[in-house]
Amino acid sequence: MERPRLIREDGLRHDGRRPDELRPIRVSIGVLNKASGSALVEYGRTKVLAAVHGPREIPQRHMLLPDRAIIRCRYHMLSFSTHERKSPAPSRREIELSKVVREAIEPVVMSEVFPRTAIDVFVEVINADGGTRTAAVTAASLALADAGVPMRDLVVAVAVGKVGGVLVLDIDEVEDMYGEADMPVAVAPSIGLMTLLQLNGVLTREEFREALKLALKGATQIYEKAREALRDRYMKVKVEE
Amino acid sequence: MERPRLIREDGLRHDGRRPDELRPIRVSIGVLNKASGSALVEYGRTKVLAAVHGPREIPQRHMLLPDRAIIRCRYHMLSFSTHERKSPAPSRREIELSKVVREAIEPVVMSEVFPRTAIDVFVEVINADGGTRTAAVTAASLALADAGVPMRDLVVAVAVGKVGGVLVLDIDEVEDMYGEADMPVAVAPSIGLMTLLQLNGVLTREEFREALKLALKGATQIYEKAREALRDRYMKVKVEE
Amino acid sequence: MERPRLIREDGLRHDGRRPDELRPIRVSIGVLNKASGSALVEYGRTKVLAAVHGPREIPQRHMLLPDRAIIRCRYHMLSFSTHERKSPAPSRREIELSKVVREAIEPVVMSEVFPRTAIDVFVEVINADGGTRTAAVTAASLALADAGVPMRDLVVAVAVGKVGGVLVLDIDEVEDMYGEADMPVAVAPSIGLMTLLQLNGVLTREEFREALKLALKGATQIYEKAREALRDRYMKVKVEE
Amino acid sequence: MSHTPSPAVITPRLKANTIANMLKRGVRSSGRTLTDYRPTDIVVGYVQNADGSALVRLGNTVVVAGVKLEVGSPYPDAPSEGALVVNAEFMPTASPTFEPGPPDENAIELARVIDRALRELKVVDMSKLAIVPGRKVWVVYVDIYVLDHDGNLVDASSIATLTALLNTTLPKVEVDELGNVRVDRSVRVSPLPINNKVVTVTVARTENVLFVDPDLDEESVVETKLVIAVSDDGRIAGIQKSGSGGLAEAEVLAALDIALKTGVNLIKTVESKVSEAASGHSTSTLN
Amino acid sequence: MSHTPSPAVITPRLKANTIANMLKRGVRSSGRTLTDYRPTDIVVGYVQNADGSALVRLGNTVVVAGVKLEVGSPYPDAPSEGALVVNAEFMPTASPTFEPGPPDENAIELARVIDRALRELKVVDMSKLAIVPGRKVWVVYVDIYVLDHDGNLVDASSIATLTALLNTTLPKVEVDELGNVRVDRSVRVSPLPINNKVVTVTVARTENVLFVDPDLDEESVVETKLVIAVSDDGRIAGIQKSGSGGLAEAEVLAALDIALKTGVNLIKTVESKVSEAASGHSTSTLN
Amino acid sequence: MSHTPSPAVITPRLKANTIANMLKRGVRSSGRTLTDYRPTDIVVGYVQNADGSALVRLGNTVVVAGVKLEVGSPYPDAPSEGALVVNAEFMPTASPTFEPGPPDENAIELARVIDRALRELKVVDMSKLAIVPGRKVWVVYVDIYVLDHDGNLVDASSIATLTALLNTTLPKVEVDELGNVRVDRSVRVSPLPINNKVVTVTVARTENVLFVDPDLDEESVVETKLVIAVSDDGRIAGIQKSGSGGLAEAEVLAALDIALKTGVNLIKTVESKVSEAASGHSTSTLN
Repeated sequence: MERPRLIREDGLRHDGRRPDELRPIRVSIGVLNKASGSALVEYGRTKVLAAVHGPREIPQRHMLLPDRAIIRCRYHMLSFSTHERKSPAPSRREIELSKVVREAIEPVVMSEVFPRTAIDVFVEVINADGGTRTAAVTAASLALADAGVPMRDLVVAVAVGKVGGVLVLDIDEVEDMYGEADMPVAVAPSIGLMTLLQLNGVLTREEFREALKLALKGATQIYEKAREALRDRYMKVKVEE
Repeated sequence: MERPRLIREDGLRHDGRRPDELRPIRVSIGVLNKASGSALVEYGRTKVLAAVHGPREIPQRHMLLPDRAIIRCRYHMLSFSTHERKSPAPSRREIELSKVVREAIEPVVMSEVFPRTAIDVFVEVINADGGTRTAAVTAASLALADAGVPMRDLVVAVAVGKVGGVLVLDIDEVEDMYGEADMPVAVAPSIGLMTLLQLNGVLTREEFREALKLALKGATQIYEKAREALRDRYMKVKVEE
Repeated sequence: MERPRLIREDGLRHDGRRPDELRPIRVSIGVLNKASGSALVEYGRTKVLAAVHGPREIPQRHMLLPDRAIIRCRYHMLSFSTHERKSPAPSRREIELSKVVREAIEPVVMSEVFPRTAIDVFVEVINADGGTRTAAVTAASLALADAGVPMRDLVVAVAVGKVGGVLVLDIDEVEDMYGEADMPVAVAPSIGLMTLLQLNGVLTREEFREALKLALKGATQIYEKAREALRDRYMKVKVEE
Repeated sequence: MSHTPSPAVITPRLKANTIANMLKRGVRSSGRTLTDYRPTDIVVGYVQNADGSALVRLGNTVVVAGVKLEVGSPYPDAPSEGALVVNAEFMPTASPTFEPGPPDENAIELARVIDRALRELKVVDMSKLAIVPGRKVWVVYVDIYVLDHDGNLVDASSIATLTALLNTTLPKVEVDELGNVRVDRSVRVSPLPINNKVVTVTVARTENVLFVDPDLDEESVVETKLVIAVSDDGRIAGIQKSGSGGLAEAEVLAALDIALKTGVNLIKTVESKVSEAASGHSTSTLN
Repeated sequence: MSHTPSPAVITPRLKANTIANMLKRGVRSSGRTLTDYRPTDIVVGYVQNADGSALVRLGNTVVVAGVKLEVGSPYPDAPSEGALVVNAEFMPTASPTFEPGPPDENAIELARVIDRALRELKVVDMSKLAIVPGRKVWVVYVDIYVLDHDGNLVDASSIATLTALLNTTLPKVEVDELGNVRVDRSVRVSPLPINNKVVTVTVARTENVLFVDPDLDEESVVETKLVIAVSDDGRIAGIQKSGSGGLAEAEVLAALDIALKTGVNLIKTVESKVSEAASGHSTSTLN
Repeated sequence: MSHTPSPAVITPRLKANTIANMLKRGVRSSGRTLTDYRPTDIVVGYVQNADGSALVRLGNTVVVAGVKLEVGSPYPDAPSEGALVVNAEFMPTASPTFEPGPPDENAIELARVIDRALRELKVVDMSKLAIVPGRKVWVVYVDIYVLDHDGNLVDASSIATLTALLNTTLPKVEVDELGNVRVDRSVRVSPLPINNKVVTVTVARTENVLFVDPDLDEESVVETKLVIAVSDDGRIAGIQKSGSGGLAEAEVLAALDIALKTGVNLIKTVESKVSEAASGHSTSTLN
């Protein structure tokens, strides 16, 4: 694949978005039957499913903590979710991202409510077009809410990139592959906490400040979408009852 | 290897057998010293050893059941048992056949007699010339009997194939490789139960009926051999005592 | 690499040593902070680190023994310690040598003093130039002493080789690769026990006798070095206190 | 080692007894008759990055299957034919009892049963999948993921697999003078060549009652299942008895009759969904 | 699966509380200020069989890094470039809590953070590592072993890695007419080509206090760390937030400022150690 | 990690004490003297699909060894030589204490001891195993399976290995113009070229008593064993001390003398069994 022109002459991006424009975001909550909670989150063509089991007891008792629940998390890609088929063995990238996603949701879970239990979060990337870890954080957070796990705030995430010298919001796979930097950020907006922050690429201090600002702006929009979806789900349930 | 002529002009098979004829069947019981029970079963050049340990306690207590013994079973091929050397790592085929063999013997074991124990069945394919899973079922069943595990019936097994358009009994490797269908069947004749049934290949409903009839006929002959071997073993022991 | 001349015309070895001459031996004790005991042992360019944790309780309680401590031992090579990069997966050689090193130190440890505990010995080969297993035994023994584990004697080890028809002491990698035989020996000199003895190569009975004599002579010299290092360490500690 | 499974704690014993008693009277808790199949909802082409895919809902069971075509080497004994690899994984999203990790014996058995049915019936025309005969061929990877488990995973998987294969298109390839192959997935040249069609139909046995398409609660009282692969022309393309029980000869023949009738209908459903999708009418998703 | 770690039992709770209370008052048990980095001791070329190596002591943390150059095949999309592989292992010698076995998520994260910083900043000039362009290239294996763990393993590892790379020399190669490559490690033809330099600086957060380079006792009270990769020209070459907490925006910016200042100095220390060693003055060892 | 093994519960302590006391008086429960070897029963060519094989019974210990010849690539440093790979597995059939799974340290040690003896004594003439020199050679896989464990697995395995190698024949090969090799196992062209012969003899030590060929009960009181590889011309072709004890110098020399005498005789037994089999007189089987 040849390097595409990432910023067009009219200042828009290769897919017609403005630099500070999100892809279409779709959120569905409670999509699975046998999980305690679940959510399907789509950022453009990126499609990520999260399911939560628990809080529950587990056979591996030595892992449990006396004063709070532990969170276990797996980030996993379906083999056909990527351009080249992904081998089924867990990659080092998946192992790292399982930790990164866990540490992004852990700060908002009120784990002290359920000591000696485990809350298991399984993230399945169904289709990958950039931003899978950020969609994963948003989906995981919604699946936890759907499971009734008490939380201090919702966490939502989005990546900012530097492509063709321009800082852009919610980069897709082409922008990630051919751009200069990728900075995923997760935020719990109401409590003002960043719970995921990575930078792959090189930025000056000033560029970083700008990028952070752009990420927080995008996150706020996703936060509204997520809360709306939760509200819809909650009201539907009320009506159905 | 070129495709051999599977059905000769005289209607006999490539090795001179009639369509409904078994290979020479040899059965030896109690061939190992340290196992609770063991049997060596040969269908022609196919040679399979089965050993039973137990009923016994095992360290993996979480597997055990309060109302009956569990059966654990491994079907395994020695590396030099096949034409091409078999890699030592368990193949998907071996994993499937471990389950298939276990589920073929499980219906006749009176596992309720030994709750909270495990009965372990190890099948080693020493030489493979077709029909290893059926010889394995027969050997496992005899090893269980030799171990004194109470059983509702013996299970014996044999495969029927469709080769050159003809249904034939107890197919060997050449017939399996170049034939159109392979249907292994395990039977507990006295209680009238089929405990293994697989079909690899395509048959019409009528062909299937015929194949099943042929399998049951072959199984009856093997059943007689097996019972005779047990009787011999038992009487020898009596005499030796 | 071409086969070098292992015994020069003047009767000395390729690196200038006499047949019965050790390489420079360096011993440092207590080099690590978080281990119960540690030692770094160098035989020429061969550099081996050993660390001991314990005696301690371990989660794998089923391994423990009611009347004494168990010893667990891993011999491991850093990937860049060898000429060709060593793959990180444990090799069959490392698995064998973990056992061989454990069985070389086990006879001198007074394991009955600490029943129901484990004493863990980790050997890391940092640079390999022949004699890593013998340096490992010496290092492990010193790390145990540094950890305060009561011992019947120190064990030290050295290899004798047959190169160019001559028996030589403390062979290095070139001599091992191009020589005719390699015989590592571990000795607890004060109690007169050989605790490791391997021969790779072919020797007559008489050659073997000679080789053994040479090994015991070399071991005695290493034993003195080791005891001296322990004395230094001990006295330094006294002074520091 | 294969071992006797622990009874899943999902269905309480009291409920299981009720289900078993109802089945003996020919009644199912869902209101289905013994030979009623659950409604199947099929989304053709669910995964954009797959070369073919399908999401299938069989009742509350959800399976996604995807096909990836990779350039590979042929087997020495079939130098001009493509290759087929079928894998299945039971995702931990599907059930609180599923652990993450490599496929267990149940997932492996499921994949191998579907693999054999595809292979024996020559569903994919392998002879048309050579790129450089003797050197480079298409390898057809079928990956099956169970996302939600409400029973009868094999049938749902086989339906998803057939749909995904019918949805698969071959990307454009260029072969340079050195024999190197370059794949351009953005251009699609033709559908995957298909000879025949197959699905499995599972018939379960509880005591002396046979019934089709068990749901998860029903599976808690099932000791034996027959998984029967059925071809579009009504032949038997594979059988797998599964579970720790046995069957009498008459039961096997009765199960076959149920399966043949049901299977041919299921294939028709798949075909109509695929042609709907081809003409642009597929819309549903996982929600 | 990643899971909430158990609190390490290394540091008793009472001591941890003391440490936390002191930090809140801007004081550290070691006497360091919040922005003081521990002394770093660097042995350049510690391992003779490596193509480049370094032993680094950061306080009582000890890390050895080594570089091995192997002949390999290039990636199809970069046929004239070398390749880089970074691995890290936490050795059981380093802590009673480390188990032998394949790298856990912490070791993998550490290796990947360093790998990305090297890659994004193009530290090694990959374009100069082709041997037979399109066929054979140098693969640069960086292996990092933590031997003693007294906190801040990432920074110690990144310092050891940079030093080892700067210490690396390319062996002589001969290519015969068939394209076979023979490596002669006894002859060294040139240093590994280096474009830029990078180290990481870790800033830890306890309640509302930020401090640099936590030791092991301090790590027992740390919930969140920012690992910041800093280039020799003072840019940010990577960030990784780690730990089960979060940070406010202002904290992130403050941490950056600490890191940029510290990182540039650390790189200068490495450079001077490497040139000392090149002129033959390095002597220290592990004892 | 290697760890101190738990004492096998197979032999009750009382019985073990009796055995130890008898041994101290030079008496063995089987009636053997300290230097008596158990009878060995050898079936040459036990496995039809192997290229060479043997079933060996040493007392009640049963081992089957098989040789498979596969076409492979030579090592770069020995381009015209074949390769040898020796594996051993302790099958769960052999003892209630053996678990299925990859070989443990005991099986690996056993395989490596036999491998080294074969290699150091150049038992197989590797220089005659090139098919296309520099490109294709025979790889000789020796696989050893312990089927029944009544002590002294190494010696039984070494006897089975030597017999299987002497029973091995090379299949016909055809090399086409492209250098591809086709093997026709139905035609046998020559025996595997053998230079020398070797078996191991195990001498065990209990307190101050040395005795040969321990059975399983005797092994329960053995702390140290010397496994001594003996060549057909009476030289020592390898030694491995095994077990958690030690030996004095004089004991080692005494053990050697026992082994050299016994080993040469064992090799003669193998040779006569192999020539019997070649002339068609071998009949026994596993029953």
